[in-house]
Amino acid sequence: MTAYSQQQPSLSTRDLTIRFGGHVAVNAVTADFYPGTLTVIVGPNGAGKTTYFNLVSGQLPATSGSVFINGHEVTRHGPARRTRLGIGRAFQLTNLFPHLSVIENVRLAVQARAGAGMNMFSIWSSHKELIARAEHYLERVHLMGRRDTMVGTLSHGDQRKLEVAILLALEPSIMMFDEPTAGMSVDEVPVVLDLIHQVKRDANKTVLLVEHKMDVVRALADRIIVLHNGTLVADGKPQEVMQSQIVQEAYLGTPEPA
Amino acid sequence: MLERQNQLDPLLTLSGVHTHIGQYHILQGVDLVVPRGGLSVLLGRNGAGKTTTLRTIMGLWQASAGSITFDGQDITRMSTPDIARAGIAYVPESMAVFSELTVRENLYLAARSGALDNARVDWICGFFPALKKFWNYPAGNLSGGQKQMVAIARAIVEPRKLLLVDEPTKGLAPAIVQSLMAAFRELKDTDTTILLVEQNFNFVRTLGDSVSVMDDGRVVHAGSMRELADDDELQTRLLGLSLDSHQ
Amino acid sequence: MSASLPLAQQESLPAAKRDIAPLLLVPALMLAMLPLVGSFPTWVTLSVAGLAMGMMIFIMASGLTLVFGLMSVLNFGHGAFVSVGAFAATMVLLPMHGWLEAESLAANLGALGLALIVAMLVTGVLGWAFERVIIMPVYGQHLKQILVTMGGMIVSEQLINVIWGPEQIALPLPATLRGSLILGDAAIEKYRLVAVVVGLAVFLTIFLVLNRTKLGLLIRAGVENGEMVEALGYRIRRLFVAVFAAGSALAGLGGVMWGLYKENLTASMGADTMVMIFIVVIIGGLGSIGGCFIGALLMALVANYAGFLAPKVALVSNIILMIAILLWRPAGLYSKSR
Amino acid sequence: APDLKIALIAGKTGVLESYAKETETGFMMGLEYLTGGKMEINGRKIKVIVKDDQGKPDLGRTLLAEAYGDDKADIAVGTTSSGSALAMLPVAKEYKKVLVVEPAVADEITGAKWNKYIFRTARNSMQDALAAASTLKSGSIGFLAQDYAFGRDAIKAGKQALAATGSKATVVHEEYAPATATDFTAPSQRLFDALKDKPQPRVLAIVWAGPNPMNKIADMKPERYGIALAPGGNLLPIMKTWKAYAGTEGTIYYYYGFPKNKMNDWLVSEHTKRYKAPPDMFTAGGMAAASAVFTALSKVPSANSEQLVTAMEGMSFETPKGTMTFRKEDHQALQPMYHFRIKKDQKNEWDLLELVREIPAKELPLPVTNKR
Amino acid sequence: MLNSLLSADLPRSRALSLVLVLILAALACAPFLVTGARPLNTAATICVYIVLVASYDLLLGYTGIVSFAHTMFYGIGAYGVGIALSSVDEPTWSHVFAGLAIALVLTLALALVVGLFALRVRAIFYAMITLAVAASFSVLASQLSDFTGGEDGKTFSVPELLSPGFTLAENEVFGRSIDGKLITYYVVFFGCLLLFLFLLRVVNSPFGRVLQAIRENEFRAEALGYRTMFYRIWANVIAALVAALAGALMALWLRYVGPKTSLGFEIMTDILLIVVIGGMGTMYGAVVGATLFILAQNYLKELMAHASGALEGVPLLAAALHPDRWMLWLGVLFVLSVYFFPVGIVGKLRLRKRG
Ligand SMILES: Nc1ncnc2c1ncn2[C@@H]1O[C@H](COP(=O)(O)OP(=O)(O)OP(=O)(O)O)[C@@H](O)[C@H]1O
Ligand SMILES: Nc1ncnc2c1ncn2[C@@H]1O[C@H](COP(=O)(O)OP(=O)(O)OP(=O)(O)O)[C@@H](O)[C@H]1O
Ligand SMILES: [Mg+2]
Ligand SMILES: [Mg+2]
Repeated sequence: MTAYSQQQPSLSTRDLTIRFGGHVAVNAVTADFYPGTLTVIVGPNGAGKTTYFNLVSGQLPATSGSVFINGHEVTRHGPARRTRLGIGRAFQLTNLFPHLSVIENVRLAVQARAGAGMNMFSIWSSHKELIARAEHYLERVHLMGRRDTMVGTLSHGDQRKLEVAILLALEPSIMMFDEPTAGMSVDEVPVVLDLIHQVKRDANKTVLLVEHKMDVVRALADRIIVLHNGTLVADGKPQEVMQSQIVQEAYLGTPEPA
Repeated sequence: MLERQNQLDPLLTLSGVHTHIGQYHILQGVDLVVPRGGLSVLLGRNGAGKTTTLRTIMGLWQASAGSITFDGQDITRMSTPDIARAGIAYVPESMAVFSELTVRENLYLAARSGALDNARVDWICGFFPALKKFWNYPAGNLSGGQKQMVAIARAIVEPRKLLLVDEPTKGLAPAIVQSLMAAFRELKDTDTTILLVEQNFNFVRTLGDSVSVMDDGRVVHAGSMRELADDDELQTRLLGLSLDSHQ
Repeated sequence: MSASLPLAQQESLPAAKRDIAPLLLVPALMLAMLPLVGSFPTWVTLSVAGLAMGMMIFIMASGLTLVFGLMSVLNFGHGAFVSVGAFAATMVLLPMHGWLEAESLAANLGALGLALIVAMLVTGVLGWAFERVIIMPVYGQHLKQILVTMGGMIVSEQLINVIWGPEQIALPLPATLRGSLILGDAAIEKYRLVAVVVGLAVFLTIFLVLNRTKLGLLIRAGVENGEMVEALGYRIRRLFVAVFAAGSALAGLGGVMWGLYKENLTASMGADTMVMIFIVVIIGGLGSIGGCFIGALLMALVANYAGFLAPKVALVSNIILMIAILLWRPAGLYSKSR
Repeated sequence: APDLKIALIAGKTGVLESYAKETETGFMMGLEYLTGGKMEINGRKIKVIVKDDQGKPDLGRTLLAEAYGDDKADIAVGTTSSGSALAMLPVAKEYKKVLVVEPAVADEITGAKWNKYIFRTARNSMQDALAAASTLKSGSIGFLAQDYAFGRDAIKAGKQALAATGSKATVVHEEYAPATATDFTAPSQRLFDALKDKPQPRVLAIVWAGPNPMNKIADMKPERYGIALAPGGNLLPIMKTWKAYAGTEGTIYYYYGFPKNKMNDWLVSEHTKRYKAPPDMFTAGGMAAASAVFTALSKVPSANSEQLVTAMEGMSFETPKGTMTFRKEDHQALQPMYHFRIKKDQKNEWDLLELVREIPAKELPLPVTNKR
Repeated sequence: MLNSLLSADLPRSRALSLVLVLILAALACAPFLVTGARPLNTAATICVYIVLVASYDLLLGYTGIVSFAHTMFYGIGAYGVGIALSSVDEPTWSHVFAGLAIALVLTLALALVVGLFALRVRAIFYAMITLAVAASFSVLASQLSDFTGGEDGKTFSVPELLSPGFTLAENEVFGRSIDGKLITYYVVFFGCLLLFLFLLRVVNSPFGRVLQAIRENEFRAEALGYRTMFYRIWANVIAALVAALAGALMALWLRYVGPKTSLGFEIMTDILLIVVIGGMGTMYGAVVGATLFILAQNYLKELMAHASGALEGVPLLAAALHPDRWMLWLGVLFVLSVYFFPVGIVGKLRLRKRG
């Protein structure tokens, strides 16, 4: 599993740990992630995958350990600062601006990327190029038809797609997807997988993905990390890891039906 | 096939149900029959109206036309608590766990009789061991999959005639999906009828007895699961499934 | 790849520990003040008076903890119920003038008890109507609640003026409850002892009902997601109305106690106490009846000690207390949402 | 001839509602009595325009401007809150019309903020203080007042009054409690501590606007330390709760049973008949203001402002408290005050006080504080 | 032109446009339309309240911050001008600006401090903390009575140009002499117009959209890379500064400052009510709401006097409609307006157009 280590890691964590009272949700996780690689994180429910994401993107403060982005320590930085350093994040439980329209949701991400937030003397709708970019991302997730719908009234699956569009619009160099296809209908899943494929092809992007659907994992993963009770218990090529006893027992249960 | 099911004494029948949300016309004449005993599956693309159908059954949205009959009783205009008391349990799409309450309290509330049946709780925890571990933990702090377990456990903590379940497998690890499958099988054996909304066709293909497919606020296909599972062409047409999309 | 795995770890996590620090706050404060006050009888007088005043504040605040703390309804009209309770009591107490003037504790308490019951009935019914008409459309919308209940308060106060007239109404204390007991050199007002008894009774009742029954859980669950509670088969609407009516009845009870303490009723007497009551509920922690209780005692004690040691500080003692507590525990003494 | 227009401004809604009601009643009954029910002066009909300033200074100002400017009122009377009254003073000067201040008590109205169109029938704080001081001849005094400008001014006035009346009493303590205070244990304790070892007689004088905390302090048994309470008089409903403290003495501006004259007799009997209760302080005040206006307009039928001012300076007029006189220097009505004691045997629910002594106006050496 | 003046936030409803134009025209010509002290006073109050409420809407409707300290800043502006002018007998413009400058600096400092310390806590706690801060500030204003005039407040005179005695031209214009009162009115009117247009621009700028995003989902806004604390503090500061300016204009107009007029909790509830009646998060709601509310507050009594006069014979109704019970009806209106205008008047008008 040293295939990647020639490069400089774009994201690394050292002994990253968080405790909630007596419960250790993420336990001394040390890992490096490299550009041009898609890493899938798997593990049973409650293994600490989402919490690990939260520690990396700054939503939760680590109890101990550290996080580095492109070699810079960011452990003490808040989520906003980390985002501006290149981390982007789609959430497991949908997390949008429910009373704004679909296009406005994406535009906020485009605008954050463009750094135009503090401008208070120009008119929002006069920034045509930002809107064009937002529309571009909506098209990519097949949501243009819903451009002006209030987000709160979208169906669950559409909200998941918007979640992906917002992440793309942020154009981060490190992308983290938390179960992007959960609740998405069978015919829409390929659309999102395609998108992730495209992103992956870009050699500068580091992609982290949490996913429970084994077919998706097999289709996308360059590398798999297994978390169990907060501890990193396996890390390696998809084939090796999937065959390991721990994954078979604790995660997959009995061998998958064909 | 359909005829035979109907003769089998339907537990829940929706006929010509229309639902409006604000100014939007979402359900446009849904006809749906859930036979007594067994597991019915409701499939459909995103935004087809599956969730809206379940919410309309529960009385969380008011049907603007049509009628809903449950166990011989017209529940179209009944209030949500009364519908629940008639014997329907609901696992919503958003899970809706009470985040300030502990896991125990969440289940305790769902036990309308006023006390938790320990044997049944142990049975449930057999499928979802995490619940035992986090028994006295505020449910809001659980992981996504664990919340889903709480939501399901809450619906089965006491026996009910009908279970409405909205996408239970999303976010569940494969091992737990297996447990869930086992749980549904055992529930079926105890005379509980289940209406399941699901995207994960692999999960329902072996489990389901009958199946309905929705599109654009209508039921566009109803039949037995075997029929659909065996017919690749029908799958492609109804669900947009093709073999290579779930290699 | 690691070999051995900590697989089975399924024993249940321990429940959260009981948090006793706030409980110690009251005795700690009292002890700390003894050397500062200097004279022991003065300290006794101040402390006992403070505790009793705290009980009275608690009675008024208890209804608000129910509706604000548990149901998350910001009822600015709570003060109006306090006033209405006091005025309703006059319907009993003024005609039963003779009973109050009699030098018999039994007669006095009898009249008082009757007044309390009537006041609670009136305010309970009013609360029920208030909920139906005013609160129902605005559950979950704090801002509108503030406005709509403020409107409700204005209407209620004006109606008091319409029904009982704009003049102040005198409500003298019952004969046997006037004056003080003198213990050594410390004076303890008799009426305050009544307040202590009533306050404790209210506290215990609410505490038991919320902790020994499903009610507390249901309310909290219902506030977070009323639809889901209904889908579980509970008639949450009815429950909310009942809780609201109970909260209003408690305000009415508080109103009678407060009115007798002030001995003069004005329509705005309840509204005048609102800020104080809100502060008590906040420092107690939303939804915690115990926190509210401790908060009320603290507030009255601090006001008394400050009034004695540094009267200028007494002007803002409530605010200082609130800020100090929130700095220590940003969500109040006890908060359910850990 | 056109109607005579009188504007009456009062804080009819809001916290001072009950005071304003009394003023209005007294004022209307006064005009009724004085005109023999005809509501005419020298053949000209009187029209009273009542306005509600809600106790808000900015509104008071606008309403007075409206009264003088738009309604063309000949003379105005008002208002309940001192803040509002103070804000109204410059308007009278701007429009060059007479304003009779009733019942606001702030000294500055006839002091620093005064102008020549301002007359006041109400007593001012200093008169209250002087009356209280005249009953305190020696011994030790502790003051209790509200901790804001009004309270502090009142105590300043109290100390001046003691000096002015030649009292030998010493002020041993001034206690200021928050205006919103509900618990008086701490201030009482401080006062007791300050007074208990000082020379007899020991008096705890309470100066409090609004419901008086007398009961709360009396309940703590100040007599243990030989301390007597001296409350200022208050509204009847408040004094009703004082009956348990019979024997306590204080001074008051008006109590319906004290003055003996025809006007008061009529007021008491008519008021009791109409409202089932005797008249209160501000009812008498309203009637006094009506009498001042009536007397002045009778003397100056044209209602010309300059002539009115000249006529009113030094003018005497009958009121329920007997004759009052507008002093030339600052236009303050000089009037008697009353030294009372709480009755032990009360014949009915309104029989509360007995008269110790009427303090005639000439025993109240009221200083002139305006710059003329 | 109009588009950029209104920052592309057009009324989007014909009825609303009509109402707005009417209000603007009426306020612009008020001195020539009405005579008398009270109507003009009402017009000036409406102008100031529009700005005051709009600035509060920036906080509440756009950023989702519930603050009870807004009147504090309004009061600081008013007191700044008031104290500066009352300290001298013959005040000049430099006194006005000096007072204003001090008030703005104080506002800025206080808004920053309150924001920095308190904006971290939960919304409802922030509301309570600001309530406490505002209450302490009132206590302070009352304690410093030598400086602030205590409960009674301060009456003062204004620079020559604005004082009622001053006349600009010999001749009357449209039957009205150009006196100080009229000039003051137009100072207030144009001041308020400018401030309102400024606020409209702020909420429709990219900055304004971020504020809305924070209101909707602060957590996610942070995750998008926006430093939400920073934005919230800025919004707080802008709203406070505008409120202080509104207070200063009001002081110039009234030539009086006092706790009831500029600091009272009643003003806070008025603001809240207007925001909700008008329509939260719409800016134009402030215009419609303030106009209606101030008119009702000033003329409801008169209206009721007529009604109760007309109903003389009917005993109960006449009593309920007695002018002194106007608060009762205001309370009823309070409740009804929240009931019937859940999205505010502006929201309702816009919906009707669509539906
Ligand atoms: N509150 C609402 N207001 C307006 N429209 C709504 C609302 N809720 C849902 N809809 C619309 O109703 C349609 C059906 O939604 P529904 O949630 O029932 O779909 P679904 O079949 O459950 O989809 P999914 O698989 O994505 O959950 C969608 O087009 C959605 O946008
Ligand atoms: N804020 C919190 N407070 C306390 N415990 C928490 C908190 N957040 C997460 N946990 C606990 O940490 C553990 C890991 O949760 P996490 O959400 O990371 O799991 P996950 O691997 O993402 O699971 P899933 O696949 O179900 O989403 C869980 O047991 C959860 O209860
Ligand atoms: Mg997760
Ligand atoms: Mg759905």
